[in-house]
This record gives sequence, structure tokens and C-alpha cells, in this order.
Amino acid sequence: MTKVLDARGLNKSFGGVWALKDLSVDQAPGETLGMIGPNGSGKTTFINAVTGHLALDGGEVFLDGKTITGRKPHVIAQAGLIRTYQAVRVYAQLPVSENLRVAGLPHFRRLGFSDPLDGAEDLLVKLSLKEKTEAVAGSLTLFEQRRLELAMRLISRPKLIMLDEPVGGLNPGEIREMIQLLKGLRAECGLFVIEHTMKVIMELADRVVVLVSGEMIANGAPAAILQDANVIRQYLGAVRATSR
Amino acid sequence: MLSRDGKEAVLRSFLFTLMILGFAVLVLLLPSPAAAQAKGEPIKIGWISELSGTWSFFGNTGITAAQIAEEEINANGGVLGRPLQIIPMDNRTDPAQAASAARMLDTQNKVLALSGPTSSDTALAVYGYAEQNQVPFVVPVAAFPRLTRPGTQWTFRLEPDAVGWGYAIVKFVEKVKPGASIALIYSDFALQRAIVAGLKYQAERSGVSVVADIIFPQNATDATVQAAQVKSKNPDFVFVSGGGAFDVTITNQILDLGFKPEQIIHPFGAVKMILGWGPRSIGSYYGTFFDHSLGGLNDYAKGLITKFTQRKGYVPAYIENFCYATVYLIKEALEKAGAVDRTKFRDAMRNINTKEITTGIPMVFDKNGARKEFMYFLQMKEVGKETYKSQEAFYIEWNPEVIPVYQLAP
Amino acid sequence: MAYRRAALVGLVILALALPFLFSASRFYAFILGVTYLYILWSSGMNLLSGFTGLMPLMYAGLAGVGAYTTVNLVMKFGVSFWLAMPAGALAAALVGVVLGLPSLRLRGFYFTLSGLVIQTALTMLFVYIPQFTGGDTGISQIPPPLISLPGDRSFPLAGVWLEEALAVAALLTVYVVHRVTQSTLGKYLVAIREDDLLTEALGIGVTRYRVLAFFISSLFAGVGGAFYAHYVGFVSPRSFDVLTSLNIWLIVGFGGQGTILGPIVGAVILAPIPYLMQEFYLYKDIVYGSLIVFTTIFLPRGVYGSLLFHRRTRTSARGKSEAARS
Amino acid sequence: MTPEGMLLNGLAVITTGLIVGAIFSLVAAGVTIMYGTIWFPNASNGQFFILAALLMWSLVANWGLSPFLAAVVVIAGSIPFSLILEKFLVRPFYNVPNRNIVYFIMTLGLAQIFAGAFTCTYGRWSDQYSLPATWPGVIMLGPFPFPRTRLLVLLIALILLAGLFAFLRLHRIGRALRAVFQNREAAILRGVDVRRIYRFSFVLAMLIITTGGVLFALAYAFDLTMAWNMAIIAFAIMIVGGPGSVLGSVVIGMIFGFTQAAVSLFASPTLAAFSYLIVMLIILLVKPSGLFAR
Repeated sequence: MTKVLDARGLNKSFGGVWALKDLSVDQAPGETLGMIGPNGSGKTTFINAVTGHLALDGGEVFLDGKTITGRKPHVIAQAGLIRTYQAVRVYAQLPVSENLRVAGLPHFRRLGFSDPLDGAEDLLVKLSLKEKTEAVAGSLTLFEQRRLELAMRLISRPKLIMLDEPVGGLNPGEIREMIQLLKGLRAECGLFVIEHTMKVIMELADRVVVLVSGEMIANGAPAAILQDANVIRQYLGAVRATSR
Repeated sequence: MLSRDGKEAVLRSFLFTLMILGFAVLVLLLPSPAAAQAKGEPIKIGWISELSGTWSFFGNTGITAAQIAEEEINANGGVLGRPLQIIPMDNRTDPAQAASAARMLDTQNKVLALSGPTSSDTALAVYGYAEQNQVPFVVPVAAFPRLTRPGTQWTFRLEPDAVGWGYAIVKFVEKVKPGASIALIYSDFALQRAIVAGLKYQAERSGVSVVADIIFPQNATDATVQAAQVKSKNPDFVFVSGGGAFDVTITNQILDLGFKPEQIIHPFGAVKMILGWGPRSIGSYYGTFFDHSLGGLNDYAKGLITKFTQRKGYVPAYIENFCYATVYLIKEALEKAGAVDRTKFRDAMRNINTKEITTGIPMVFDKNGARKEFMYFLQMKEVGKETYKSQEAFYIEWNPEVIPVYQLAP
Repeated sequence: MAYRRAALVGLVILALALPFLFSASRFYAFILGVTYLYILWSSGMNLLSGFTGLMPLMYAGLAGVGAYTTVNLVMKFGVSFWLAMPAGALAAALVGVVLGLPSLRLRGFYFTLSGLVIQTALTMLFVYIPQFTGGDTGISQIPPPLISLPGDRSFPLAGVWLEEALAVAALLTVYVVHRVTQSTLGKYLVAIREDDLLTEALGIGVTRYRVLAFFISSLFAGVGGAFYAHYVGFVSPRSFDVLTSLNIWLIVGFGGQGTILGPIVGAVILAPIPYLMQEFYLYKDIVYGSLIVFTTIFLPRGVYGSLLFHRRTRTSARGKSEAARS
Repeated sequence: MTPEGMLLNGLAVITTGLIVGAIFSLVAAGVTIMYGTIWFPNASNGQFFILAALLMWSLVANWGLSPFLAAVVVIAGSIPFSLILEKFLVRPFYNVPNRNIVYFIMTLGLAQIFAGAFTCTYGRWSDQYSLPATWPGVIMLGPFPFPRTRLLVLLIALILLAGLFAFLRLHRIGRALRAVFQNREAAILRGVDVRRIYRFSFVLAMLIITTGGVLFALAYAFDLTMAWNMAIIAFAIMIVGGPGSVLGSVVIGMIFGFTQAAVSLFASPTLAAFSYLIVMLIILLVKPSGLFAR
């Protein structure tokens, strides 16, 4: 059956330095894919390239079997592939409801709804932002903003959300909550998660791709990855060292 | 929003800005000339001029001369037994502002007539309003021909038009050296374009050859290269006319390249320009319509020169004289009209046949309000810090349409 | 809401009535007309500078394009003002779209700077093509718009009636801008102003909407230019130089960026100053400059903007306290 | 054209290009330092430039000071002046988000204030200002007579530019400045006192701009319209050269100088005026960071 995401032989170099080197990643429907790797290994570059924020030097990207290679970001988002940012990004000056409205506006007709806020209620409840509906987004806590970010993606009923470090800056308690939240989403849409926190990857991902300087050095079940000597030498070793 | 320390610092910057303001106000508290005292309801003349902005110098020097005339007239019983009142109005050297100033004087101050602009663009703005709303408009200093284009009803101009100056310059060259060659180097202003149009037209007919024609953009800085170009053409005369300070820059750089002052002809010589050319330029020629070093000046002229020099510290030249003469012309026309009425005043101006108060040069206007034209050419003899001496080299009179001025500068 | 609608109706009636109330003095009527012009212009610019977050320093230049196009059509080709004006507006809008293209690449300050350059170039251009603009001596004796009646009679739309036309134009502009800001487009523009990357990522074609904003905003620049030319009766490159752009921006910023009433407040307070301050011409530039400095320092939100802001913060504070009590 | 004439024109172009370019470069360097470090796009730099020139005029033409003494006075005077400006108009905004726009608009206002003050003070005394030649006479370069004063100005300008380079490359504070140009955060991490660098670079920049004005007054007659021209030119050079790149401002400044000088040989000088605006726009679109940005 068709992959939800199928990226083939992606190449991208910045001034001769390979950010992505012949990288092929695919993701089955319903599967949650994790991506790990040291800083500057090209994880965010991968998201940027796939979601059209960055022009590729080579390679093709398919979403649900249809090509989205070289499309503009907003076209790709319309097609159902939508991303979040490493640093949380919401319209700080606007109230939560307006944030959702803007997020919904470009999609609701395509989805056959009558109102851009169709389904916003349930989302706010599910992400426990209900009582914050009228608050200005800038006044929310980081965790709340992270959740709002999710809501703004979910309202477009995407096929796949690419999350760039979704728990960045959260405390352990919040991280636990976030993981539960994301687990709850897996039924609705595909998740692609970049993380440094192994805990998140271990609990969330069905499969993990390890990136080092733009190349895939391992690809498999989280448990297996943890044992992979190559991965340990090139990446996890470093993580352990720092975490000690 | 600013952070708290930002805020209080901002308060300081507020005080600072106040300081600047206070300083500025102090600088600007210049004494305004007291309105002349005489019996009865004054006859109002709106004086729209460049009192601030790029050419504020000309506006201010001009209005000083006009106010001298105003005071003299009122000291001698005014006009028709009533005082004459000049209402100064700033146009910020901005035509649009001049147009609205005209509207204000017409509708608010209910002036009898408009006058005052010392540059063509502001004058044309007022011209448009005056002709449309039938307000008499006496132009002291503005040379663009369009101001007296055929069909003009309400506008009268004392200064000969710029295309005519070009004609006069060629006539002058023709006299000094028949068949001479001349190079043109000037800034791209409407005035200069008009002069050059007339100059080229007449040059063909007088056998004067134009060997170079170099136009500078209005914001040029340096003319050395162009001066060198001119040099390599080696003409008998160089016509030099830059905008603002660039005029002095061109002149100096032409001289640097080894031209003799005697080869340089400036189309016009306002006092600060002449002082700016400086001792190096002694021997060079400039066109003008009044100069304190002209021979046989009458008492009005002498009076103007002394009074003006007392007030401003420098001698008056043609701009100041035209503004002074304008006020006296308005007085004479009023006396001819016999009543404070716009149409009567306009007709009086049309039929006026008199002499310029200071120079005794004929003052007659054709059907378009263009004056019987004339021009002096003077040669610089000595230049001091605030004064100079020149000597008359050539004088010429001609009819406004001796050449097709309105086609040459539409 | 009801009292609000009443207030709006009142404002409209007032705007339409003022020309007659002022008609006693042509001078004050003229100032009123100019104020209407600036309401039109600043509301138009507000769509870009306020709602889209782009400061178009070439706005006066665009107004110039509109003005010169209209004037040439009317005076050279005898086209009726009412046909020439839309043409001029369209010309301005198209030029505006082209000159707005830098905004697709340049962020914030760099766009502002490019605007400054473009404005300078436009002003120079106006000087260097005298066959269309009359060069730096400008075009004078521009006739007032003609109203042609059945039976090929026609009378010039002058005096009070021209001010009425200006009032209508200003009101229409404000209304259109209001509608735009309420529409999806408006929401997108605000979103783009707040964070264009995020907006693009959410599936909104930022480029298209930026261009659209430029088109509409420049359209108003052109309309204003056309009316300016035929109302003042004179245009020259100096009528449309960078200072005019700054003036319009100052009105928007002073009144309140990104609010509907802000530009109106700003125009009503600032537009008459140069005419009423004639006697103090020496200080005019200094007062004007100081106003710019003050506005940027003390009213980053503008007069009306700050008013709104404080009201909003107060209500939201009350909201919080109630929430705390319950 | 005779070979003699060609040589004459060639030398004219070279000397003019050098002198105009050198003065442009100086002012642009000042502007670029301001923007590169403090993020302060000084739209009123033209007014400061002309202020220096006007003061020179007052001191030399009216008070009869010797040009050298006058120059020293004016340049020295710029230091306290700029310290005051820094304290009251620049520092308050150091921690305001996108302060560069705030600065830009504020300096536009400031420019307006100065312009107003000038037109109704100096503007009433004269429409143009020129100093007597500091060092009268010419030096013959082959057929080309080169005025001594301009030679002097050229030498001073070049020496100053060289000095500026040496300072930025070799001196401790100069290096700190460049560190801030390149990467503010990194500089902070490396323990550079950014506030101090800001203040210093503002004063330095003002000093350079003032010197530019002084030199211009020595070499040319000038009027108030020069202020706005200079502001635009300096911005143009900064943008094309790359904000914060002194090298860029000098290279581009020189190129501008030479185009302004040479263009009239093959086209009308009017084109020169347009050319740099167009170039600037293209650069803005293609490479907003400028040609010499690191």
C-alpha cells in the first residue's frame, strides 16, 4: 500500500558541505517515525526540504503517492503535510481563537466544512486549552503554546505532521503529558518526530532513523537502534557522555 | 512595548528632544519687521515667497527689499491715502504649498493682488491659481516663459524670461567676438534648460558655434571631468550655470583647468553667487538686471542699496531690486486704477507705461503680461567679503517675442 | 453595538455635512478637503504599514503615478476625469505591485530602505520626464472634474461639491479598508505581519496576499493622487516626494497603525497643521520632525491605538480578576 | 580627441574618482559601522555631514580661523556631541525589538529637525557656502592641473581610510568591533562588553562622518541640498557593500566615485544619478546582505 511519506535520494549541500546526502526515508500510514542524530546532522534540514521550505539539489518527495517535489510550503500544507518549528511559533499578539481561525481558514473549504473553526471546540478540549480560548497566545505558558501549535496543525486535518523537537524546553512532567498527547494523536494522523530526548523517541516511535552528517546510518525499531554498535559509536555515545 | 529601564531612558530622550526644540526656538527668534503705521484700512498684497526650504535665501533677501519699499511708501502717505500692507506667506520652496498659500491669501486675507515668488516652479503654482481665480499676480523674479504664455490674463512679470537671456548672451558674445565658439556646462533645472534653449536657437542665427553641451543632474558633486572635456574642445567662451553651490564648484574647476576668467559667462549674478565666485573670477562676465556698481543710479536705487546693506550686511542685486520695484509698480498701478478693485488694477497694469523706479528702464507689458525685456552684462572687477565691484560691458533691450520663446520652453 | 452603529452613522453624516458648514470660508473648506485627502491616503497606506507590516516609503511616488496619469489623460486626451481617475488608480496599483516585489524578499527594515530608494528614484524620474510631468516646474491650471449632464451640458465640480466628492471618496476608502480587514484576506495579512514563515507553513500563500495588499493599497494611493491634482489644481514632483510619504506614514503612525479609526484621527489632527501654522513657518519643519520623533518614542501604538490598547488591557485585567473570584 | 586631450580626461577621471570616492567611502564607512554594530540606520547622517561642513564655513569664512584649526575644532566637537546623542537617542532603545526600524524613523524625524534648523539659520545667510582655497594653486600632472587643496584633501582622506583599516584589523577595540559586526552573540559569549562597544562605535562613526563633512567643505562649495543626497548615497553604498563591512563601503564608495566621474565621458551625468539607485535596488533584491557581507 502507498506510503504516507516517501522521500527518495534527497540531496542538499550548503557551499559544498552535504546537509543531506542521498537520503531516502519513507513512512507507512499509521506509523510513527522518529529521527535522531547529533546537532547539525541535517534533521531540521530534512523537514525543511520535505515541506518545501528549502529547495532540494536532488531527489523526490511523495505524499500519499503524489509528488510534492519542489512545491511551495503552503501548497504542501494544503496537500496534508504540515510541520512545526524547533522554537515554538504562534501569533503571540492574537488570542488563541484567532490563532486557530487563521490556521483553519486556508483548509476548511477543501475539507467541506462551513466554518474555519469547525472542530476547534473538540481540539481545545482535547488539548485542554478550552478556558484559554480568549487569552492572547503570547500570555500562554510554553507548554500551552506547544499545545496550541499542535491544535493549529490538527485543525487542517493533516495526513502527516512533522514535529521538530515537540518537547523542547518542557520539564519532565510536561514531557510526560506531551508524550501521552501525541500517542493519542497517532490514530488521527501520521507523526514524524525529531527529538534529542531519547525517552520521547523510545515511547513514541515505531521506527527510528538515525542521521549523521546528512546520511542515514541506521534505521529500525527503537530497541534495536539502542543496541546498534555503529549508532552507539557515532551518536548515542556522545549523548550518554553528555548526560552523565 | 518598551521595557521599564527603556521607558525611563525614553523619558530622558524626551527631555533631550525638548532641549533641541528649545535651542531651535532660540535660534529662530528673529525680529519680525514691524508693520508700517499709516491711516485707514490697509491695502493688502499677498507676498508668497521661499521663506523656508531649499531656496529660503532668495525668498528672505527678496522680502527684505520689498518691505523697504513698503515702509518708504507708507512713510510718504501710502497709496490712495491708505497704507500698503505686504502679507508674507511661506511656500517652503514647494509649489504645492505655494498654490495653497495663494488660496489662503485670496480667500482668507482677501488680498488685492499676489506677488513674491523668486523661483519659477513656485511662481507657476501661484500663476495657475491666479489665472483660474482671476487674482492679479505680479511676478518679481521668475524667468520661466510659461508665466506669460499667450492667453495670460492676470499675471505680469518684471523679470525678462530665461529664453530671452539666452538670446541676450549670444548677442553679447557676437559683439565681443563674432563667430566665437561657446561651450555650455550647466545643471538640469527648468531655468537653465530655458536659457540654453534660447541660446542655442539664437547661436545658429548669429554664427556662434556651440562646441559642447553638458548637463548635470541636480545632485551632482564634481565637474572636473566635464571641465576637462570642455577644455579639450577649447572654446572661446564657457557658459557656466550650476544649481546652488554647484555653480561655484563648476566655476572653480573650470578655472582650475586653466580657463581665463574672461572666457566665463554666467547667465545671471545674484549677490551671493558673485561673492562665491570670489577673487579668482575677477574678469569674468555675468548677466543681470540691476547691480549696485552700475553707473548713474538714482536716489531710489541709492536708498535701496544703503538701507538694504544696513539690514542684511551685503549689497542688493537684481533679485532684491525687482522685489523693491514690484512694490512701487503696484503702488503706481493702484494710483492709476484709482480704486482697490482687482479688475481695475489688472487693467491699470495692462496699460501702464512707466519707468522702473530704480533704473529708469522702460516698464511696459505686452498682451501676455511679459515686459519689454533688457539685460546688462557686467565684468567682475573686484570682490571683497560682503561686497564687490563690476563694470558694465554690454546692454541690450528686445521685445519679448523677438524669438519664439513659448515654443522653445513650452 | 447599537450605539456603535449610531456613532458611525453620525460620523458619516458629519463628514458629509462639514463641507457645507465650512463653505463660508473657502480657505477652511480647502483645509477640510485636504484632510479628507489625507484620510484617504493614510487609510490606504495603513493597509500595508498597519495591517501587513510593510512600511511603503514609496507611497507618495505611487500617488504621483496616479496623479500624472490622470492629469495627462484629462488635459492631453480630453478624457473625462471619472474615466481617467480609475485609469490612474489602476496604473498606480500596477506600478505599486511591481515596486512591492522587493517585499517578497526583503524583511522589515530592508524593505523600508528599498522603499526609500524607490521613492527617490521615482521623484527623480518625475523631474526627468517633463513631457508627462512638466518637470520640476510642474503642471498648473489643472481643471476641476467635470460633471456631464444629459443633453451634453456639463458643469465643473468645484467648491463645496468637490469637497463632498472628497468626503465620499474618503468614506468609501475607510469602508473598503474596513471590509478588507474583516475579510479572510485581512486575517491573512495580519497573520503575515505577525509571522510570515508560520503563515506560509500553515498553508497560506503569503506571496499572493502580499501582492494583493500592495495592489489595493496602491489603488488608493492613485485615487488620492488623482483627486489631489484636480483639487489643488497643481502638481509637481515635490508634491509626491519622500516627505509626503513620511507625512502620510506619520498620520497613520500618529493615529494608530492597524486600526480603522487611527488614520482618521491622525489626519484630522495633523493634516491641517501646515496650513494653520503659516505664521510659524520657521518652526514648521522642526515641529514636524519632533512629532515624528515623539510618535516613535511615546506612541508606538499611536493616539487611537494606545487608547484601544489601554481599554483592552483594562477589560482583560477585569476578566482575570473575575476569573480569580469565581 | 587628441592624445593630449585623452590624457587630460583620463587624469581628470582618476583624480575625481579618487577624491569623490574617498569622501563617499569615509561617510559610508561611518554609516556602515553604526549599522553593523548598533543596528542604527542613521537617516540623519547627511545632516550631521552638512552640519560639520557648515560649522567649518562659519569658523573659516566668518570667524577667520585657519582651516586646519577649524577642522580640529569641528572634529573634536563631534565627540561630546555624539556622546550626548548616544546617551539620549540611541541607548534608550538597545533592548527594543527590531529597534532598527524605530531608529530609522526616529532619525528621519531628526533629519527633518536639523533641516528645519538649517534652512532658517544658514539658509537665510546664503544659498551656498564655499571656503577660500586652503592651499591655493595647482600642481601640473602632465597636462592636467591638479588643485593643491584637492590633493591635500585626497591625501588626508586616504590616510584616514588606511588608519581606519589598521585600527579595525590591529587594535584590540577595533577587533572587538569587528567581532560584533560578525556575530553579536558570539562576541557577548567571548566576554566583549557590547554596550561599551556600541557607544564607542557610535562616537567613532560620528567622528568619521564629521571628518567627511569637513573634507567636503575643503574640497567643494556646498549647499543644504547636499545633506539629503549624501544620506541616500551613504545608504546606497552601505547596502551594496554590506552593512558592517568597512571594506565593502570603501570598495563600493570608490566604484561610485569613479562611475560618477567617468559616466559623463560616455553618457549623460544624469545616468550616473540613476545608475547607483538601480544598482542598489538590484543588490537589495539579489543579495540583501550586500556584496561584502561575511
